[in-house]
Amino acid sequence: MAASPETQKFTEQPLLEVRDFQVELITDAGIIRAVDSVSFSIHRGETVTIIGESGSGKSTTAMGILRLLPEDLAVLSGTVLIDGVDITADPKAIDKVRGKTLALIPQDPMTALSPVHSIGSQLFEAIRIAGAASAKDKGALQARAVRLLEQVHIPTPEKQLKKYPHQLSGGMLQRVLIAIALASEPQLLVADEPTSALDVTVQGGILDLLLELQEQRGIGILMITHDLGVARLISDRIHVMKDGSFVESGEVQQIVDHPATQYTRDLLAAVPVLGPWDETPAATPGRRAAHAAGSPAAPDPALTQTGAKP
Amino acid sequence: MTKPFLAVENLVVDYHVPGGTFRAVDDVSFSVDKGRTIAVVGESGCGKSTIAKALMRLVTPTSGRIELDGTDIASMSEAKLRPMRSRFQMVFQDPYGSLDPHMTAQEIVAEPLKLQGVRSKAERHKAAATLIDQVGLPVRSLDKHPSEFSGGQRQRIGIARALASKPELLVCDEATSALDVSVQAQVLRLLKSIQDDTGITYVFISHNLGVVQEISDSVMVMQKGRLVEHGSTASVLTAPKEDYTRKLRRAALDPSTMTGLKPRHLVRSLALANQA
Amino acid sequence: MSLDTATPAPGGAGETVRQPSPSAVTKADIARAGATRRRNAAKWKLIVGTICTLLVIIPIILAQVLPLPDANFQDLGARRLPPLTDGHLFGTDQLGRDLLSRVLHGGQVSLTIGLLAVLVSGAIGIILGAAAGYYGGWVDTIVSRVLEAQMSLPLLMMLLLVVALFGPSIPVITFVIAIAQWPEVARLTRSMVLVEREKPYVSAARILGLHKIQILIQHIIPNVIKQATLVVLLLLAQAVLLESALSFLGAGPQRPFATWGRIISDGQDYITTSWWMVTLPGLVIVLMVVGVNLLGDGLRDRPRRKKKGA
Amino acid sequence: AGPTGLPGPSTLTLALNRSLVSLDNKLNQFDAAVTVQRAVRQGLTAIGPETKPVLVLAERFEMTGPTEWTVTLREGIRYSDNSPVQVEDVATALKMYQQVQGSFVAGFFPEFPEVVPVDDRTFKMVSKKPIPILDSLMSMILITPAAQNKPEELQEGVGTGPYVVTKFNRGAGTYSLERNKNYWGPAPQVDNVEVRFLPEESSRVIALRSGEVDVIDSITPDSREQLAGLPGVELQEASSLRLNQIFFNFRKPAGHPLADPRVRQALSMAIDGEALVRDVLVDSVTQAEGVTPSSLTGYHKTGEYVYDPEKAKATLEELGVKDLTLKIIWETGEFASDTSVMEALVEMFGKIGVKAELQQFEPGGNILAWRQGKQGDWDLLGNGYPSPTGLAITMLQGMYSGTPEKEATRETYQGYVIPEVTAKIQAASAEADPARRTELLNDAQQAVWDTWPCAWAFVPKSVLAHRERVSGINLAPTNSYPLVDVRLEA
Amino acid sequence: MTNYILKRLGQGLLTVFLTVSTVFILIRMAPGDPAVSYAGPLASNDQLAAVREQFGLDKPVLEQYWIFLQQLFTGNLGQSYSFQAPAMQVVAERMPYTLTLATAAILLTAVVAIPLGVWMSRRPDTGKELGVNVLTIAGQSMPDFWTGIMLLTGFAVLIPIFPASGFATWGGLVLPTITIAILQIALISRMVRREMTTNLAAPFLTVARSRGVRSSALTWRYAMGNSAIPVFTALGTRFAAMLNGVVVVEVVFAWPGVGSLIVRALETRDYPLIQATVLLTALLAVGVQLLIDLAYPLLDPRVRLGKAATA
Ligand SMILES: Nc1ncnc2c1ncn2[C@@H]1O[C@H](COP(=O)(O)OP(=O)(O)OP(=O)(O)O)[C@@H](O)[C@H]1O
Ligand SMILES: Nc1ncnc2c1ncn2[C@@H]1O[C@H](COP(=O)(O)OP(=O)(O)OP(=O)(O)O)[C@@H](O)[C@H]1O
Ligand SMILES: [Mg+2]
Ligand SMILES: [Mg+2]
Ligand code: NI
Repeated sequence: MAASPETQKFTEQPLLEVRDFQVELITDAGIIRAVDSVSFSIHRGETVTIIGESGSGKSTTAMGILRLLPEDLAVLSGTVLIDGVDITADPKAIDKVRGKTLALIPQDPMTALSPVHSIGSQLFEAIRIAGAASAKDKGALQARAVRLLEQVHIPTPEKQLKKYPHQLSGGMLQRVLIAIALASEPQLLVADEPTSALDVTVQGGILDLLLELQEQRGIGILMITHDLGVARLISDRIHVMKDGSFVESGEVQQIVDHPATQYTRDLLAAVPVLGPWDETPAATPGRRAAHAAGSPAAPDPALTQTGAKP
Repeated sequence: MTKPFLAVENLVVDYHVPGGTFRAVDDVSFSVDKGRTIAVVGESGCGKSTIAKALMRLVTPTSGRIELDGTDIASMSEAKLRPMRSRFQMVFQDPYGSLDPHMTAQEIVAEPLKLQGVRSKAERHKAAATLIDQVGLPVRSLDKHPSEFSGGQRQRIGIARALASKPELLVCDEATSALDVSVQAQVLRLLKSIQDDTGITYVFISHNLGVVQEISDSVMVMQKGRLVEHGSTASVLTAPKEDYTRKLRRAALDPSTMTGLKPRHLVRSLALANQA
Repeated sequence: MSLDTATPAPGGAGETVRQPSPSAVTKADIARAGATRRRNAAKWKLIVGTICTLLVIIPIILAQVLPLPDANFQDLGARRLPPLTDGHLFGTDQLGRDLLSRVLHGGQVSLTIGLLAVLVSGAIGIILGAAAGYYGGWVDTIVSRVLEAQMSLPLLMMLLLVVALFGPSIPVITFVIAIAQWPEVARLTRSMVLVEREKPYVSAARILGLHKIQILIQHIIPNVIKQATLVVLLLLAQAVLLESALSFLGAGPQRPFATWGRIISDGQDYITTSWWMVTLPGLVIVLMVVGVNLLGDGLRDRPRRKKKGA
Repeated sequence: AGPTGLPGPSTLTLALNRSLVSLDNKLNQFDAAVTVQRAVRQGLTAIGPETKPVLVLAERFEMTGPTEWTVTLREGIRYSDNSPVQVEDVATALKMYQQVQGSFVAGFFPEFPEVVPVDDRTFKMVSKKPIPILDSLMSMILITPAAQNKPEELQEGVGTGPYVVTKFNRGAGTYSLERNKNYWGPAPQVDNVEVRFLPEESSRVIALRSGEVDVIDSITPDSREQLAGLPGVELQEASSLRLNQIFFNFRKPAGHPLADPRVRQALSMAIDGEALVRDVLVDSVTQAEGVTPSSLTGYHKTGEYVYDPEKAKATLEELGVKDLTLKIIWETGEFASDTSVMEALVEMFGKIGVKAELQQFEPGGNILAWRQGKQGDWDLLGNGYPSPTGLAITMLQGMYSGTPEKEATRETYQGYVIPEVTAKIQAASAEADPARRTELLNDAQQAVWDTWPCAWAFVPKSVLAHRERVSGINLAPTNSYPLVDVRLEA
Repeated sequence: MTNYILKRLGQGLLTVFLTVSTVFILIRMAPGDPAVSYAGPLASNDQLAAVREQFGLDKPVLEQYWIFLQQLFTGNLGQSYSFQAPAMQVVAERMPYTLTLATAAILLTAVVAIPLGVWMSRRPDTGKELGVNVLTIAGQSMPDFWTGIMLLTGFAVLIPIFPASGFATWGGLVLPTITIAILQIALISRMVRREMTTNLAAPFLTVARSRGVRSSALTWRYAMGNSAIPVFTALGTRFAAMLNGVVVVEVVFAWPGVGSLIVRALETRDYPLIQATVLLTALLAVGVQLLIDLAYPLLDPRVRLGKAATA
């Protein structure tokens, strides 16, 4: 399914449409407006990124869209249409999409998996819910699980399935969570800082994978990060969030090159500069691509370096 | 050249794991001069935190020497070590867990002062308030508990506590990874200015090469517990010699130097290649 | 501009450019919110707890000055009068003594025994449990084995033996009850300390140069003491009941001391004809225990005073 | 038993307040056990309704000389295993009771007589000194086949009683009895008897009320009050062979107030006996009017306890007794409502200005050491004393015939050593002539009364409650009844 | 694994040994004389002396201890004074009753307390939950003999559906079981509630929900799965403690278990019986404790054998 995103982009209804979305948290200290009337939309094959400082409401936006905030804490208002279905109006509707057309990669990998259930059992469960393999067909489940773990570059997947979360490092857990999210072959993926626990090499691989999925299946991605590099690489549009609302929104290029607000400018200015480097001794072409897709002979553009040459 | 302030020789650290030992740090040697900063980079799980813990003697090295200002602390007994402890401090990777949840920010920062023999409580608290101000936290933070701070604020309390001991060596284990870029920049500035003022020595652990570039004088690159490359920051980052370092360097996303759009065409060609 | 990560101000007062959108939080939302419920529940617990506790404690303290017959005054002609007859609010006992007066005077002794026992057991339990959890090794082995040994011993028999050995004086009984109860506290403290000592703040304290014992006292115990004291509060009821079980088995404090336990155990011979002789003192215990525990829960759940100046 | 544990139509269920460890009485004999023990094993005689010995296995039991009794066994009596009862069995039984350590019986026999067979049913029992009460004493010796008898409590074994044991669980104290087909007397009416052990008074009352058990005995005054008038439940009372006393400590030095009988008598006047009987003990006892229970053979009325606190106060003042503090000790369960009685006493003494403090001992504790004066000083002891033989002389000998020799080993009754009294009791016990013996006995009892040994004493009644469907329970002062007479309505 | 079991077994046996030794010393120090209990209050000094000799109580305490150790080794603790039968046998006969009662009580507790705790954790701080909460606190403060007798009066006399006493039918098990379980249910349900509340708020639960996991699976598989260890440990510990006999309840319901036996043994100062009871119950309790420790890693993969926090 290699639909061309350019042609679909504006003809279809958006995968996700958020209008005047507002999340108010009823806390002991009073009512906190964690998300203040934000609007954006994601079409097939698009990545929309929210950046912003810690505590600005990025995760709350994501969790609110998935209706994962505790019912007795958060009051949602505005409109959230997922594939045309309004999930703020009908709380039941979300049950039909979660784990099927909609998946989440959570922020903190260390606490996101049940410590007493094995990786395998949690992954199998996700596969079953997505309907990709029936509970009875153990072989199919296993095969699919192994395939998913391979996709996220986990070594010796068969062995990892039997392990428990505490036996894996933070980076590995984050990859397992990505695998679980992908298990359902979602149309829309909400990724909350999906690479924060990964070292740069693995991070590259994961970003490659996401891009590739987007190309192949045209999934939409809502990406949350505070890594501007990541944002820049993967997104079509960026929203800069501060204190619960968007201070600036626009195409990647525009935000990065011509930030309109002081806040965004400060943010960009604070990014540590690495500067150019001497790549001459590089002697291993094709490594990254092979790495990412598992195919031997792919062209070798170091993806993450795209456009890095001045 | 005078003797380096911190000299680590042939450091080996083993962890006990079910059915044997796991070598987390394997024969690592490096040194730093007084008033300079060494950065440690490497993939997750390569042993960076373990080196930090060994320097702090939270783990006892299996073998090797850790010479601090001429004294080998690698196998010193805890009792002998205790009086020296204030000279080397650490900022923890996990900002939340490393602060005692029942104490206020002021008490946390004041605690090392008590150990240094500052008797008067008022004096201690005054000094703590000054430090908290230095790391850029507002005055109203003084009476708050760790749970009331954001990750970045907690990290700064940790830094303030470490500085309160007036250490000569400070190990920062991913001290800025929980911070967003703007706060990170502020903290880095603070660390640098302290170094200028007091000549403190830093061991700076990070996986963010940009940060490393900003703060360190020299860099050591680790992989699977071993040292793969060691040299001045400029040389390692601009002209990495080892494969692994190059790989790291290549993977680093540097927004300041990036231009252009999301590489759709490349991805598409990749995908097509896969389907073939 | 401060980079301090601030909580978004309620009502979105932070941004002047933005038109603040109306809050979607309704009264019903607030009433149903977890924070509201928690606050109300805590308030309710505090109030009801205080009332129940005071209802019991105040008359007990004032027992001497209240216009009541002497606790030991017998009127053999007016034995086992049901409650509310002849000015006996609680009725009379098998010797025609005023039950209310006995319950109140007995309460002085019982509460003293109970509180002292609970204090002693709490102290022993927390100290030994903390030491076992923190030091591990042989300290832990010894404490754990003693705990196990005590659990494997018929508790009441041991208590009876000790009382037989040292005589049924109030200090002995207090001590015996404390001995019976410390394992509960110790076990809990130990398991909490086991968790606590692995936390990085302990390493942090070590690096500062604190002595092990200082770390235990200044850092670990303050972090577990709250949980432990809640258990200790619950033990208060058990202490009073244990004293009554001892009386029931004949090892209560020497007669004619009225204690709650003794009144109840004496009354149980008459339970089928004179229900009040056990039930009313029993209810007083229940009232007090429920009160004290609600009070404890309420204090724990009470929302922290808002300190933020925001 | 059905789903609710109700007994079947032909099964009688008894609940005892103490666990019946065996059906033998060599070591201990408590009231509740007697009914069941005697339903399985019997003696030559038994204590009958008037506390007089009646013949059981013997058809003749006569004093045929000053130191000699002649006994003839009933003809054709067989044990439940069909073996005949032989003279040898009696001889062996006596020997075994003698040999067992800590025998409860031994204390009552001044000496064990020798069995001299005459023919296969008749034998003589010969002693060195006269034992005029041997017919009563022999009621305590249960007869078992010689071959199976041992100098210890027999756990099983066969007897001549109307029932045989079919099943038992010593640990739980339950026994199942079934009619003995070989029983020599009139056949018992009830087919099966179940014996259960329910230590808690309230549980026993509940079990009776729910109809789960048919008979409970030894019930306390309060339970009695509770059960009286309940539909389906009937009560029965009998006097008992026990005297419960608040006994003075006779080991006080000469100058001590309690060493003076007048002080003792004055203290007695502080005790409102009638109120205690009426209100605390709910008419389940009678005040003693002598030094033995009136139900005993040989009882003599010697006086009464009068309540007169004013006089008590006056007398004490007159005798110069001031600031007296009494320590009252007793063992839990010594008699029904013990603690209530003691607490009432504290108040009563308080009213005449005498402070009293209580020290309660638990069963198994060391009250004996206290009583013997080895542990601590005390002034009054709450205690009960039984006379299982039904004879006043047994009680007098046990309590009041202390001698300096016995006192040396602390084997007297709370230090009661008054040589004149002892001499009178000895004389009475050795007297073979019944009329003369009665005279001597009366004399001795009066002498005891005059020494004022008890602050107060009372005779408890044996009270038993049963379901309506049970009849034929003839409760004797021994607090037992012959099971053979019991009937069940359909 | 085997090493660990052996080590724990060794420690357990040592515990048992120290326990019985402590009891040996304590009962001999405590006032009271078995001979007096045995021979009755009317026995003469000579008789008492003879009884003491028969029981070997005239020997020096150290020698008695030595004999006791030998007996301990052979597993035969001698004759019970009051039962005139091997003490171990007497206790062994009673043990099944206590085991039955303890098992029934712990099962009832688990069956009621876990759903109750879960129920409470799903509606924290609502009126209903507060009510149940108060009830559970009250449940912890009711004297068990009171509960027992009230149940007896209610369900054996007024509405006679259960027998008042004993163990003749399974019906007899109902009331004592309920009496014991009331306190346990109160304790355990509160604990379940606490654990469940924590786990229901845990991030992994939210993440599982995002995966579309159904709410019943969230509650039972995830939240309960993670609460299982402390709950299981608590149940196990309570069970082990009950093996010593649930004294008061056994007395009230005339349940012939070890609890009432030990009271009786103590009242008669029946040394061999006391020792045998202590030995047997201690062995059982230590065994149960060991089983709990061994089961720990099965329930919680994070725990390795030997590192188990014996809560
Ligand atoms: N349960 C809660 N109770 C009270 N306030 C909350 C709660 N959850 C979130 N908040 C507040 O809502 C705001 C938004 O938090 P959120 O987690 O969405 O931030 P974020 O942008 O994801 O930050 P980060 O980059 O650190 O993940 C914060 O100020 C936080 O304090
Ligand atoms: N207590 C321990 N017992 C056993 N193995 C351990 C222990 N602590 C760390 N390790 C292992 O030692 C290796 C090095 O760990 P360390 O924490 O030093 O890594 P790191 O370089 O700091 O990684 P990160 O960047 O993720 O913090 C890892 O493989 C880890 O699994
Ligand atoms: Mg977030
Ligand atoms: Mg680390
Ligand atoms: Ni890879």
